[in-house]
Amino acid sequence: MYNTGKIIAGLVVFFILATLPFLLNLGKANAKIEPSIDTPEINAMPKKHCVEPKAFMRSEHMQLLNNWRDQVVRNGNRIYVGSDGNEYPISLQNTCMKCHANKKKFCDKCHNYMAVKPYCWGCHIAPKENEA
Amino acid sequence: MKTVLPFIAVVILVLLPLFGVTVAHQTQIFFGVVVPYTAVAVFVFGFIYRILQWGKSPVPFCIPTTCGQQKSLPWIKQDKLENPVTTMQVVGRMLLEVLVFRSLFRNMKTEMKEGKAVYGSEKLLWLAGLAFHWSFLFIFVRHYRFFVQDVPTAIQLMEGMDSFFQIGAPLFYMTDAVILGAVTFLLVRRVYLPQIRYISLAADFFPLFLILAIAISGILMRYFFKTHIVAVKQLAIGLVSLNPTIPEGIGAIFYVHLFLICVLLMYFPFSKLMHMGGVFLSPTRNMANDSRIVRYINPWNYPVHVHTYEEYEDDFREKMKKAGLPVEKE
Amino acid sequence: MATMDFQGKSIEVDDDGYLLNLDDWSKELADHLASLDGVTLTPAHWEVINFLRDYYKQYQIAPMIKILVKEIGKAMGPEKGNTKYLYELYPGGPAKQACKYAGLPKPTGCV
Amino acid sequence: MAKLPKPEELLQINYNPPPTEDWMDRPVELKQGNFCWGAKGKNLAAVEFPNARDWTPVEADWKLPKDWEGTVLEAMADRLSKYRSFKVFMDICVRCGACADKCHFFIGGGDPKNMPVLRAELMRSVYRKYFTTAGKYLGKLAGARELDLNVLKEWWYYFYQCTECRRCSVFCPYGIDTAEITLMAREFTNLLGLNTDWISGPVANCYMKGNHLGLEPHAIMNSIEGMIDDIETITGIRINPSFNRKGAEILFVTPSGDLFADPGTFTAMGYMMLFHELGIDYTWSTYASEGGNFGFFTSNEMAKRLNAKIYAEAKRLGVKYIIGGECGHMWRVLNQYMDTWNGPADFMEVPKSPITGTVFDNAASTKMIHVTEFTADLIKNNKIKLDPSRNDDLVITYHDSCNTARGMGLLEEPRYIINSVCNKFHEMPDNTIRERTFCCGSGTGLNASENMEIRMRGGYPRANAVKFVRDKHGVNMLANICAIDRATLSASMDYWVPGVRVTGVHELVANALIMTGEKERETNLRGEPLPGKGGNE
Repeated sequence: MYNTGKIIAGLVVFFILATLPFLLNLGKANAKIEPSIDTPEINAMPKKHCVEPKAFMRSEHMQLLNNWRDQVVRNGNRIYVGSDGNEYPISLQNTCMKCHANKKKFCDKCHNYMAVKPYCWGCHIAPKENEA
Repeated sequence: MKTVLPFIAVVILVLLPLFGVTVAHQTQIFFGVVVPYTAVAVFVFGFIYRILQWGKSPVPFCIPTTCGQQKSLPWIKQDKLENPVTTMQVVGRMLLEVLVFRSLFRNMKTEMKEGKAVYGSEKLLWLAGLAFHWSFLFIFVRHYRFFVQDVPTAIQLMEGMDSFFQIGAPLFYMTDAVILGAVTFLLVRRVYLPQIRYISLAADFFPLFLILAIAISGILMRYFFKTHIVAVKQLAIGLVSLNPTIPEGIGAIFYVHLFLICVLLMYFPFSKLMHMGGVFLSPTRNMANDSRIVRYINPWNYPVHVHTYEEYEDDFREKMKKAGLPVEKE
Repeated sequence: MATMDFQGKSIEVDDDGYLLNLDDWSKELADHLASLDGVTLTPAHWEVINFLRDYYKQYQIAPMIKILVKEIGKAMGPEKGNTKYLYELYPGGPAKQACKYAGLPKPTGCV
Repeated sequence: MAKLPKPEELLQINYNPPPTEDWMDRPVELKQGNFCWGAKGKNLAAVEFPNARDWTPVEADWKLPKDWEGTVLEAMADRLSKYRSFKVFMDICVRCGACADKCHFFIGGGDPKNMPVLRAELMRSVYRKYFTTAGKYLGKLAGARELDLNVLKEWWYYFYQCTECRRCSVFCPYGIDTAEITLMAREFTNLLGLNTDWISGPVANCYMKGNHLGLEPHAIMNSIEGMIDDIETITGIRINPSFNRKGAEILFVTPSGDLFADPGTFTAMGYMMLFHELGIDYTWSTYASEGGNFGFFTSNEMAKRLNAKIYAEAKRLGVKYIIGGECGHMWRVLNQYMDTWNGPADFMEVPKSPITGTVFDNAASTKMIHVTEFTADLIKNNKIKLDPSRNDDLVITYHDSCNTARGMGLLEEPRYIINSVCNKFHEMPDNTIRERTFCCGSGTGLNASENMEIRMRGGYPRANAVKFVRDKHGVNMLANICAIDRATLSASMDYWVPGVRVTGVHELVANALIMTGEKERETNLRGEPLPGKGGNE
């Protein structure tokens, strides 16, 4: 016997599972994701720069932060020397978030998009933002 | 030969996109759009085609391999999962088979010791097989975060589980280590064990090398040669919403990873990897042992030439009468 | 198929040396077949061979040892009606060896 | 005939194939003692088989028909379209190797082509060449090869070295059953007249005379009369079974080995004594006088042709249902094929025990039950009187037949009976019984005498397990429910485990059975003094 019904049913399930990403995105536009650097602190900078170049920060910031934590917590070292030779205090709240005071429009933008949940805010207090 | 050639093939498959996107930027369209669409189409329709091809052949007889007590007298306990008679019991048996590799769990090792055969426990193949398939599935599902804009909680939970130990940044996935370990074991086993090496074909090494290369490229990308991950998701979403774009800033390593996956997808329907679909069609596992309870129908059953009783009696009538046997015709 | 030359005639035998055609058999051929195994047929051997041929004529099959033992015992007396006696006569097994000399096909036993 | 080496010589086994060899480069070598003689032309002609002629496997010329390759490939395409099992099993093997050391021939011989996976690859390689694109173009690299005379000889040699026991299929993660592939290989070889004498002879016999042994009606009567005499000597009771009797309630069908070869005959005596004691209304048939089916070792069509007799005779005699005797492959066929081939058996009724009233719903459609199902039900309902101490000289172990274990699941019924009729029973190790049972080594028509080496090799794993319980518990009797087992395990026990004998379950039942009006028994069915009767304690 052929089990036609069961095979067709199985194939329908397979088809749905295999093309699920397409089905889930039917008719949805590809959202543009651009973290905002529009904060008073950054706007006030004569030459906009972070502790490291933008491309490096984009892909390596998690490692840098991880490293910073270890430096402070384990080694008591509170100074970071950037690749440009400048010294920066190692501090999430006083260095990073001083400029990037807009967590929702900066950090969360990509993190939410990528479904990444950094555990920074498990210990640190998230900045109180004035504007939503 | 059967080991080296597949290895060389995979190396070439790695180099193709690597040089492609590095040397000529325009090939990104090819590797990022054309190949993925082709691969998905080949995979989905190839898979369906193969299943339909198998389905075209009927199952003429009810031939389950029974691995436990049959259903007979009411006071004898039937082994419902190993010798099913109802559809639900068959489903149970199949679930055990597909989800936990029940049959492979029975595996054991035969050795000659002190002049006699002894059977030792051998669960490594089962364990490695299970680890490989489950981590592959886990990793596959985890990748859905690239394909849906609002990632469902379930996927996030899975990811949380996978990176439960919160080692390093980005968080280390356990399944990455498991799949590398399992595939390596399966590969080493094929090279090292004489029996397995003897039976192996190039077609057994190729998928292992390919999957290993996929896993390694993925791991390199996540932990070492990082790429612009948001752009990657933009590309992915573009593909699945049928509105492909090639965002800036995606490294060659991504195209290597993607291309190898595409090759795997295209290779899948035409290879032994179809065991994924085939296991559901295996008559020794997916049938109920009920052929004495309900008549099983063979669609091509045809009349055959038999030696009838009448012919038999004609041959032996005198001898039968002499021996006192009743006959139809005197 | 193998053949065997005997008295200027070519006789068809199977792979184990059993005659393919019962009609090719003769007493001389039996003696010859036995001599190939280094056996000289005595009247005691012939009792068994004759019984086998009679049984085969009637039933188209060689008897099982149990029947052979019983029938030989009936015909020749109880002291000969045992397996031991038959094996002494035919060390290669009464079924196999005696059937060969009797020109019967190789016995099948259980199938 | 090749001389059979001593057991110690046979056990010089290396399970590791040559490290650098490619199996396709190893030419087939037909080793004496490992194959059966070729089929005789007259037996093939008797069942209208093609290319009927006498041939000799060791000769270079196999007298094959013209374009035999075309014949095989055409048949292959045909079977691929008819058997999903064949098609799927050609495609999905991943060569994980779980089956490799599960085959009794590999365990007892070490020939790498007896690893089930490789046996199947012998066929798959040809399949790939002619039925897959990769195989067509990549050839050997894709594991493909052309069908030529060497390949055909290899097929013949190794597929007549597979007993279709299905043990590999138990361990395969996809349930790939080498038996399905062997069945096909045998279909193909039979299209070229390449069967063995030991299979085609019984097939021709069964077709023309009703049973494998070629017992003509009066020979059956003669044989059974001998048994009846023996029963009378032992019990003082004269029983009177009937043959070809119309209107009987039950038709009884057993393998013909039980009618004509020790120790099967003792099992047959056992059935008759039990049925007599119960007074049930049953008949034997001389036309359907074979439960086994050597056609199943030939081709699907031949199997169906031989099997057709059972229902035809049940219909002619007007019986209500059928009881089948102790046999292995017979029950694979009865359980999984008979109703499909030759049913529906709607002229009969659902089997109902005339003694206990138990209705056998599990045979609602085939109308055929196994005699151990019938007897286990009797014992459970206390319908027969038993004295197990009569079997006290026996220390028993039980061998599951491949087919009743893996093609049916008849595991507890015989054990229940044995434990009811005997006091001393010990199981063999778990890895060697029930669904993991080892073949006797001589199934599927391999029980000839010219292939003793391969039979003993194949029988080794079973014997090895018997030896374990013989040494541990003093086991001296191997019980089973298969006619081929009874014949071939006797030989394999003599070779590997001297001192252990072989019995059918119903011989044990009849020894323990207290019959109404019997005299005090002095001997068992074999004519040996009962325990306590001959001072042989």
